Amino acid sequence: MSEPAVQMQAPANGLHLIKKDYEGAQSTLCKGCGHDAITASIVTAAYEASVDPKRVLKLSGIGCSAKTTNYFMNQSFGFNGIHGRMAAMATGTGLANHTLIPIGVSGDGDTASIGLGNFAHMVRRNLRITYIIENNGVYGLTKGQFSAMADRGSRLRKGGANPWEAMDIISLSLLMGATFLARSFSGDRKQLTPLIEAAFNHKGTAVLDVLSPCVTFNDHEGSTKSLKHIRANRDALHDIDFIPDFDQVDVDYDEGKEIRVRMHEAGMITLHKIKDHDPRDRGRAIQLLEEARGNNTFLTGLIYIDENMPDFAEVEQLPEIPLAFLGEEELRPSRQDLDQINASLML
Amino acid sequence: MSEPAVQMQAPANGLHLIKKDYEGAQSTLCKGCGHDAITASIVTAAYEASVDPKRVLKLSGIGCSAKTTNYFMNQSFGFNGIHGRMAAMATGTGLANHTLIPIGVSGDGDTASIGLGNFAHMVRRNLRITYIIENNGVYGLTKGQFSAMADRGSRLRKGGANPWEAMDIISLSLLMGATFLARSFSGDRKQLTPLIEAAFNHKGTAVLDVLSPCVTFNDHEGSTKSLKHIRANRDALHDIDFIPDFDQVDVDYDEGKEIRVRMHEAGMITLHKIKDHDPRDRGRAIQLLEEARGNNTFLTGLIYIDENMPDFAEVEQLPEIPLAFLGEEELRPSRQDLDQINASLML
Amino acid sequence: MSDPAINDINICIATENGSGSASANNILFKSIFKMGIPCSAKNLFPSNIQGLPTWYQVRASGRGYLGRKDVIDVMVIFNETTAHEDVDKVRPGGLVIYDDSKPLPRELIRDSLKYLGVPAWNLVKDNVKVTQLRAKQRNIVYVGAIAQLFGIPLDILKDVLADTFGDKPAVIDSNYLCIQLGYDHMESSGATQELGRLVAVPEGNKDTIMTEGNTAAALGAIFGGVTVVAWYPITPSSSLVEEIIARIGKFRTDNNDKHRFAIVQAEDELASVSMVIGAGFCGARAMTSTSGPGLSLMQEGIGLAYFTEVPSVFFIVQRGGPSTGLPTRTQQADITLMHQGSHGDTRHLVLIPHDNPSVFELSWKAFDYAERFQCPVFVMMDLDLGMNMGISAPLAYPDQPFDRGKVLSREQLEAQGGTFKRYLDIDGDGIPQRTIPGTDHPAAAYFARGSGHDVDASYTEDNQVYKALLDRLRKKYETARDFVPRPLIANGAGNGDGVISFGSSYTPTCEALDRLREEARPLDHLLLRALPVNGEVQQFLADHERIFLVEQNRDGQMAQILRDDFPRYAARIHPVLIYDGLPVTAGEIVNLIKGGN
Amino acid sequence: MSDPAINDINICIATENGSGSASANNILFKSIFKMGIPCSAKNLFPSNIQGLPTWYQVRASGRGYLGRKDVIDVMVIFNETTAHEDVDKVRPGGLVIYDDSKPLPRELIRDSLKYLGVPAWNLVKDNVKVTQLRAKQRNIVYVGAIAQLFGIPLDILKDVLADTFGDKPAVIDSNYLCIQLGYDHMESSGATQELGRLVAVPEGNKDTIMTEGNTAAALGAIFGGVTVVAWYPITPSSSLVEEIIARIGKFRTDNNDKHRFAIVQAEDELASVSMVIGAGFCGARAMTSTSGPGLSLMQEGIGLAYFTEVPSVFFIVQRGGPSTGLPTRTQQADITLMHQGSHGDTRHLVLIPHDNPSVFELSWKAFDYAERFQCPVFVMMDLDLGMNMGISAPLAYPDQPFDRGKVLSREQLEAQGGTFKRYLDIDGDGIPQRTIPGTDHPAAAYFARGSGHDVDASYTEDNQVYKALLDRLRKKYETARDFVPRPLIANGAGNGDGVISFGSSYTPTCEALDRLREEARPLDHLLLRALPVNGEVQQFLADHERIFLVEQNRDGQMAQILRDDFPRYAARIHPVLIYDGLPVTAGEIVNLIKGGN
Ligand SMILES: Cc1ncc(C[n+]2csc(CCOP(=O)(O)OP(=O)(O)O)c2C)c(N)n1
Ligand SMILES: Cc1ncc(C[n+]2csc(CCOP(=O)(O)OP(=O)(O)O)c2C)c(N)n1
Ligand code: SF4
Ligand code: SF4
Ligand SMILES: [Mg+2]
Ligand SMILES: [Mg+2]
Repeated sequence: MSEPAVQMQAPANGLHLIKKDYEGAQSTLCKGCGHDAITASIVTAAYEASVDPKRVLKLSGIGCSAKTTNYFMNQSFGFNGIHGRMAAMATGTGLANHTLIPIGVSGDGDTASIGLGNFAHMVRRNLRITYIIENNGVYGLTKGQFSAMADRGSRLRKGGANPWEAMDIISLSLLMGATFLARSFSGDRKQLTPLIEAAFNHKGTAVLDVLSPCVTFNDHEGSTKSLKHIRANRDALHDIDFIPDFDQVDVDYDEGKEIRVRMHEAGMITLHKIKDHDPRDRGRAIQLLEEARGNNTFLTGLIYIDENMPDFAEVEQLPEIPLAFLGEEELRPSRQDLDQINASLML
Repeated sequence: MSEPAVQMQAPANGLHLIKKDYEGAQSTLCKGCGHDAITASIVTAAYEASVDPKRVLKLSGIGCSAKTTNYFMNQSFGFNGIHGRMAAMATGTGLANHTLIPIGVSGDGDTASIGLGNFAHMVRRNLRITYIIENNGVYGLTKGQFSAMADRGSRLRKGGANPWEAMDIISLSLLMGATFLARSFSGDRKQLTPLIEAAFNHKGTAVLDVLSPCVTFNDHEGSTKSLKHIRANRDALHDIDFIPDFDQVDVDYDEGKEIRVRMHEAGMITLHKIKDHDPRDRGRAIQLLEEARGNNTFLTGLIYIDENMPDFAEVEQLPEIPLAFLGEEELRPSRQDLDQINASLML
Repeated sequence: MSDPAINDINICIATENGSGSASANNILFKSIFKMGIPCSAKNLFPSNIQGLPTWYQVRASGRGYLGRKDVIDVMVIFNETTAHEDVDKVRPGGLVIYDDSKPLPRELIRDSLKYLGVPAWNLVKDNVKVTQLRAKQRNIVYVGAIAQLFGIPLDILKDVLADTFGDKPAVIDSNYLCIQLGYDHMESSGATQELGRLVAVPEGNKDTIMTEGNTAAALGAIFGGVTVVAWYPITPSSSLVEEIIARIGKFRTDNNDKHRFAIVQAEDELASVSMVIGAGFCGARAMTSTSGPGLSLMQEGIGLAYFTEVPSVFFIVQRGGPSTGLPTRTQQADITLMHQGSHGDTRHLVLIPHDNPSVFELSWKAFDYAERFQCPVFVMMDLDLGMNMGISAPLAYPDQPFDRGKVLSREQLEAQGGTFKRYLDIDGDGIPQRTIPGTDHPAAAYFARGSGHDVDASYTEDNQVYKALLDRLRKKYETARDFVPRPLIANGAGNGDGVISFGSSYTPTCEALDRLREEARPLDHLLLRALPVNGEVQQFLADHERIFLVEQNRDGQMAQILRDDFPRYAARIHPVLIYDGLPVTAGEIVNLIKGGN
Repeated sequence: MSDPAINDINICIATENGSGSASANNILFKSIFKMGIPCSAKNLFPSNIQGLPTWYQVRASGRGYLGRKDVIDVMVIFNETTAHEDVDKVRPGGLVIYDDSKPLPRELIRDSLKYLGVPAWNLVKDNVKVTQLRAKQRNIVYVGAIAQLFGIPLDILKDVLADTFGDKPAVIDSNYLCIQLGYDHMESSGATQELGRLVAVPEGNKDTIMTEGNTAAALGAIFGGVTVVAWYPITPSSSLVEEIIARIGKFRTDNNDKHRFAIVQAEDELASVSMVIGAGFCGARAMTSTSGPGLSLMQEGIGLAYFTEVPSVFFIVQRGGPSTGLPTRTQQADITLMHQGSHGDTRHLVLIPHDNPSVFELSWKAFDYAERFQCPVFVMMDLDLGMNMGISAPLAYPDQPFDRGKVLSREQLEAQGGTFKRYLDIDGDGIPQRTIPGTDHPAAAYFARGSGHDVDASYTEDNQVYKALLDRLRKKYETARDFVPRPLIANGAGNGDGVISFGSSYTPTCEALDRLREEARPLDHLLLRALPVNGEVQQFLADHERIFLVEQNRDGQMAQILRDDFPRYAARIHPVLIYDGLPVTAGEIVNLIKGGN
């Protein structure tokens, strides 16, 4: 549009939507909850990447984290299902309509405890989804028990230390064949937002393990998922930019300092190296994760990406028109077909 | 015993039991099923390691593989439960009585499909158990559908190729913190038997992924779990011996050629190197598994071991006498205790 | 037609599974079918792949009785392990056919039975060159023997072989050879029997199809427009989806090799129900298929589908419970778990077919009901119905177009002024309007949740809104009473006693009632075809002093539902319970009704 | 005692959760308790952690009525968001207490109500130094105001503070300061009310304890000898296990720091039920605790425990269903799923406590029943019973030693000649003998399985053996009828109508019946304490023309069970259904009984 924007009006994105159009209901989470910061990043990412809210499908299980989907993109369909089954439910939605943009938000308990099996199998199938784990190391909604992603030795506000090693959902997803793996921190919107934008544009499963402090039950001294501890133990791979529009991308870049990955749907992600790691290198990703495990640090950034693997819809050979929109003509065989079948069942 | 054994009598082990004492019911599996070969190795291992059948607890889920537990050690208790939940059930048995020797036998479907979540969490807890996966890449009992451990591109007898990458249960278990990881082949009793003997003597979760061809549904050309294919693509780390009795261990050994690991309960495992790998080296184990994945080979042998990690019973601070055998005196608080409680609930 | 010596015989073949007997049994069955004689087959197979006892009962019944017959007239004892009990199952005066390549063990001989040997093993040894084929081919020899004894023409057998192995002439030849060996042996040995003969019925079985319920259900789903199938294998439901897999591609593959369907083998039943819900929410016609253990695992998901009102279809092929129970035996013991499945107050629609045409019909209709009522719909089957061969009229082409229910398109949303409240009972029938993700209208979106919600789908903990929601859901169920398939009242409402049957009990119940009528005890008969039941059932209860309710479970699960629905008539309902896992026989029903006299 | 102006008041405090109101509410409640007045508290909290509306109702009742009261006499509106609806809930003539630091919005004023302001916010601002504490302390001010208005002595409040914060004198002081601020403000403002007064009852509440049902259950489990607890957190059952965790160590820790118990937070409910089964099979007293969604997930496991006969205890604290429903509201809508849970024919034992002493009693007994009958045993609770403070007589020490049932030791095995058949009905009561893994006897071992099995526990598909097994399991259930807790018949069997109540409905039902009696409508009352029910229930049904069955669910789940059990009396049963998620009030019951008149 060439007419000058009216002063005072909020800036619109490629779809002529303003940021407010990406907001949702008022959050009912605790003040300061990391999950709300993630919500803000999702809103910004969707706005900046010009995601069409009418094509978005918000999915979640149960938990404080699961409520997140209610707090962004009011204009989008949402389904807040049952504990641990969002991954499987998403798989069904992806079959019915693979042209939607599913955004799944889960908790560490929802994904790594009760939902582990279904999550792992969703990843194996490379279902197209942006799957965000709001990782606070505890079950927030049921008042602070350890989840499977609590770190060994981490302490509960009241009560003992966790004897079990934290499950590393990124390593696990890598093993399951995930094609987009990132770790970030709710408080680091600069890093998180472009990662979410990229995930929206990834054709396959994008797993984002986002550390998200539970200020009510797991933000105390002795917790390894406290704001303070996370800040102190983050280890970023790179600074990240997402450029939604290719035309804006300037052509020459410094290979030594930058890595660019063109996303399947649209846009490009630019990684300004801090550590030397090409996220397309699976072996090195494994090594870095293993190192971080040894050092008890949180490796953040885009850890792994594979833009070539066919996604679930492709493997299932789904047609252009979503299955959900096919009608009787496309689906019910003819009377002659049934006659033939009947004949074949006679002797 | 110093008296000479009577001629013709079967040789007895340390518990004065003969091999027959370790046998079970007549198998009803298909003739030639890999699972029956594994049964034979279990019988030999238990006999050779002088395992007391009265202390053995046989556990399984559902599948052809699950039936295996019925085919060895008739004198032992057994529980053939439901599909995919053996790991969790075993966890309960380990709490009630941690002095038993649990032998779990599962299938690739039972463990990696429906049972994945519970299996992974059992491994995390380092429950003491010998957990054998009879891995044939299919659901035998329901007539040959792919399991999550079928290899990508493997073909069904009738029907298409598997589009998903096989789940590597050993890598997954390693990630979950498993402390004894081995892969073997039903047809290689020389390798499998000592591994099982060692597993019996391991204080923690011992996962054995045993390739076990399904001769009825997955032994054809095009299957990567056929007898022929497995034989051709095995890649052994070492030759293995298990020595149940320390006194028999000769003291000097060649470090360059052998690795010895003393098992927690009894005995010692000796690895005669083929590849250069110390199974106590986690990093190298990861690397070797990743290589095998790249080469589509089956890495066999003792892949990883950690004899120092406390097992579940230890973490739970269980007393010497199993919980199951505690009586009213040990368990019911006194009348005075209740009086005190009542008083504390008054004002 | 009712000459007892003609076309009234029940032959049981005792063999081992995985031994090639299935193919021989099938040929025998098809041949009798091809003679035009009404017939049925009951396959009693083990939960195992190879080497365990299997029984196959072929019943020929000129009168058209197709339930399992109470008595066995002829027993083929080709399995040494069970031969002892097998001979004991034969009715006095019956016939035992055995392989006399070895002498018959003395202890198998009963005075009341007649024995005829056929040296099947020797015959194949001498005549079949390929050694590996011999064990398999031995089975086919008895088919020849029976054919000769009971009068199945050789050319019919030949036709059936051609039909079965059309593209493999070598197989046809070798099978036919073995049939002839058995046939000729019987003929030359001069053996006879007095049990009766099979006599071809001209035009018999014309326009009659022969199939299994799981196949009929698979076809029903395809014609019902299913697009998403999420499943996890389990006996006896696996073959239902496997038939869909085998058949759907033909109708739904585009030129560019795209599929107008998706079938996913899920990792477990928790996943399959969740996938169905996700797909149903997004507007696809979605289904799963399972048996008892899977149904148990799906309970939480079923509650979610109920409370969020997502169309979803569940084919439940029941087997012997509880727990793993008897996976290869039949039962109707998951009724409560279907009808009232999941925690909290729920009531679900259950469609209950009783033969292959009704399986087909109720299967395609299930998708219409699911969308019309926006809820889980169960198609209640069982192993007997699902996995045994049955003969019937052809499947009837759907007589109604797809009913998508109250789905609002963009245009309809626009037409109603762009307002939409997902959970508002707009028509007073308890059924709200629905939109589908991807609908390009700003008012289309809503946020579904399994927690308490108001008419806008927003979260609420308000006690009155919550109660109103529960009441509306109940109203929807009440609305369904008059929409689900009505019962079939086989006999008019007299003043004597009545019988209610459903599902696979229907066929043997009909036979039982014929027998009782012959004994001057006429009973009225109502076939229940769905839950919830409607006024016609109530009327039937009102019209009869005593109602025998035939169920294949121990606890009278259907009786519990009916007694609660109609407390006034609760005491009139007398459950007739048969639950040993075998297909019901008319004799069992007769005895229990008489016992309850 | 029955002077309406004395000790008969219902105060509702409307605040936000996570705002510190819980502590203030608690102090108010305890103070009334300490005055010796019978009282109860109902906490209506949201399914959320912080910032949403919460209501706390304290009822003082000289007559000892401890159910939720129908009308609210006093409302403290400390939550602006809900103030509007809150004032509407107050009965005509009632009192509204508000924070008049800001002027009261006009639209909150009703002619029928009296308003008293207390400038709580200003008071704490001026007097509490630590800024972060102010929001919290504001709540405590209303306690002081109420104390002054209704006559709670300051020294009692002081005692309660000391009791509550014993080890933190600073907290006591700051709280007391705020109480005094409220108290003094009311006093100096000369405010009065005519609703009535609280008057201390000498020796009142003597020997009375104050606790929550989940705590009583936790204690019951500990005294019942539980050793293995496998659980997965879920509201409203979490606090049950958390109380075990908090309390068990004291009694069960050895000198060398070993635990004579194990509590595992499982990864999901599929795991927790499986762990319980594994532990129960191995001889431990094992339990889990969950609510609706978890119960749904446990269905398959429950069937396994039933069919393999493994002792296992399930504490089910019910909440609003279906699906996620209302996690913080109360209901009794999982009855069918407990009683007939899992696929196949099952019938389970359900124990139904109705107050804290019976929760304690039935909780320890549950372990005895589980071992005696070798089966899953459900302790049916609900949020109202489990999470609300209740007062009662003290918990009574178990009057019976552990009943391990028919467990055979090595010696007993030897004594019976070394023979043992796991599933043989040796005593004709349907209950077989059992051995425990690790028993050092060659005959001890058996192989349990969820599939069909014979008396030796060996696999079988034999139809008769299978039927016999199902019949024996049913016999066991029939045996249990006369062993489970008998009903409590509160009033003798007259000839009028009767009422049956159970669980948390009992208390309000008693009050309702008192009221109806005062209206010259006496009704007999039976308290159901377990399923299966026995002859006494049948007799009660026989003795009354019409029986009102009070249930907290929509579909009359208990009615369905009783109607099926006693079809003769089915039509006599009139379900009185209250299911809006709030604790039942006497008035609701009265109205429904009158409506059904
Ligand atoms: C089947 C089932 N079991 C248990 C629960 C109770 N529950 C609700 S949320 C939750 C855990 C949530 O933890 P997490 O996923 O980490 O989310 P958070 O609240 O920490 O964001 C649990 C156990 C449930 N709703 N459903
Ligand atoms: C809940 C449930 N779902 C499905 C089944 C059916 N079922 C029995 S065994 C089996 C798969 C077994 O495969 P695997 O574990 O690989 O064992 P195998 O037979 O190959 O040895 C399935 C799906 C079941 N018994 N229970
Ligand atoms: S409890 Fe924790 S996770 Fe839940 S809303 Fe509060 S801070 Fe967030
Ligand atoms: S079907 Fe396969 S796995 Fe099962 S018994 Fe036969 S060969 Fe073994
Ligand atoms: Mg969490
Ligand atoms: Mg397998």
